[in-house]
Amino acid sequence: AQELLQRMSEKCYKKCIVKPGTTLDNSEQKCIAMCMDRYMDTWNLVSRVYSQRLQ
Amino acid sequence: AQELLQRMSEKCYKKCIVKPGTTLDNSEQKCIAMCMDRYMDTWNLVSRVYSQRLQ
Amino acid sequence: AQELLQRMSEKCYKKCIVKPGTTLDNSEQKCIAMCMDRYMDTWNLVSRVYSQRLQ
Amino acid sequence: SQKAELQAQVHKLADVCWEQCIDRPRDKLDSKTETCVSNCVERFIDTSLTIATRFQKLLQGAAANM
Amino acid sequence: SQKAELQAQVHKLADVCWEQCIDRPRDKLDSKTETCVSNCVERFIDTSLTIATRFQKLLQGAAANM
Amino acid sequence: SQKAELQAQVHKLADVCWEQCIDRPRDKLDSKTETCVSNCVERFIDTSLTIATRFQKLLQGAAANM
Repeated sequence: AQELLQRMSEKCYKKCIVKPGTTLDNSEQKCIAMCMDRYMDTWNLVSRVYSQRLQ
Repeated sequence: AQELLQRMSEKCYKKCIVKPGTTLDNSEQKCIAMCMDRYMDTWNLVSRVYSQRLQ
Repeated sequence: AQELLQRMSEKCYKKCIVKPGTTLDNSEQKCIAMCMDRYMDTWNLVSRVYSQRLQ
Repeated sequence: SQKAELQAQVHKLADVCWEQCIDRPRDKLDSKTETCVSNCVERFIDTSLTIATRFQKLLQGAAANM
Repeated sequence: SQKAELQAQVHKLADVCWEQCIDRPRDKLDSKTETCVSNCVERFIDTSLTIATRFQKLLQGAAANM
Repeated sequence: SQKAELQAQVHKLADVCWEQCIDRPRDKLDSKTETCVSNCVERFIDTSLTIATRFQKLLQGAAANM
């Protein structure tokens, strides 16, 4: 899962932290949580569609 | 050639499939064929210029 | 340092050579030198902040 | 290993389809986005197969001309 | 090795923060840019930790439901 | 191996010069695009050499100050 965590961190940092401040503010934290959930949804869907196609 | 095929697939998908539909339509197929030919032209030219420069 | 040199070359080529000509002109050479110095400043600063955070 | 290669391919596809289909993350993956991701995976595979087949033909053509 | 991993992480962070903070290279790294790079590194680490912690919780929740 | 390294460099250069010179693929690589690709490779190598040389000098300067 290391690779997945690294990719999510980079993608969600880029989506959510437009101008880095001295802390992660509330809206950034919410954005990161939502981004992570959607990235995992996407990853799982990709994995499912790809596996079906391979069969 | 595996690396070349993978890079061409990604580059040409991004160039040719702007909004993915339920099939590859005709214009997308033509775009992929042309994109692939141009990518290989580019790769061969790069390879030639690079080799000459190294000598 | 090989990895650092490669990354700087790519970043600074992209920043400084907008339209590649038959030679590196004066302003491109200055841009590359400046870009390289700033990239190394950035790298050193990142390295310092990251190390402090890890402790 | 083959498993590692499949994983790498899923990571690459998730990356490409995330960039293409998700503009701003929302409360859930709505059906429009799901369709986009699903089509993205299918068309990416089609693109790879088209390219691999055409590449094979080019190699055979080159061999025939030798 | 662990040293190689740290180096790789510094390269990745330098890449991300360079793209985010340096628009046009100047005579020196001015204080505004230094602050941006420094915050970029700190917030990137915060983001990674937030994601790793949340991921851990999801795994535990999934395990509890088995 | 050295051959693998050369191949990797050609892949990287093809990637950079493709992004810089080919906007929309056409029927053939026209002469303007060929010139762009060729100059792109040459100037990229110049950039790498400039940076490697300058880096070497900085290291020597740092060593001299120790």
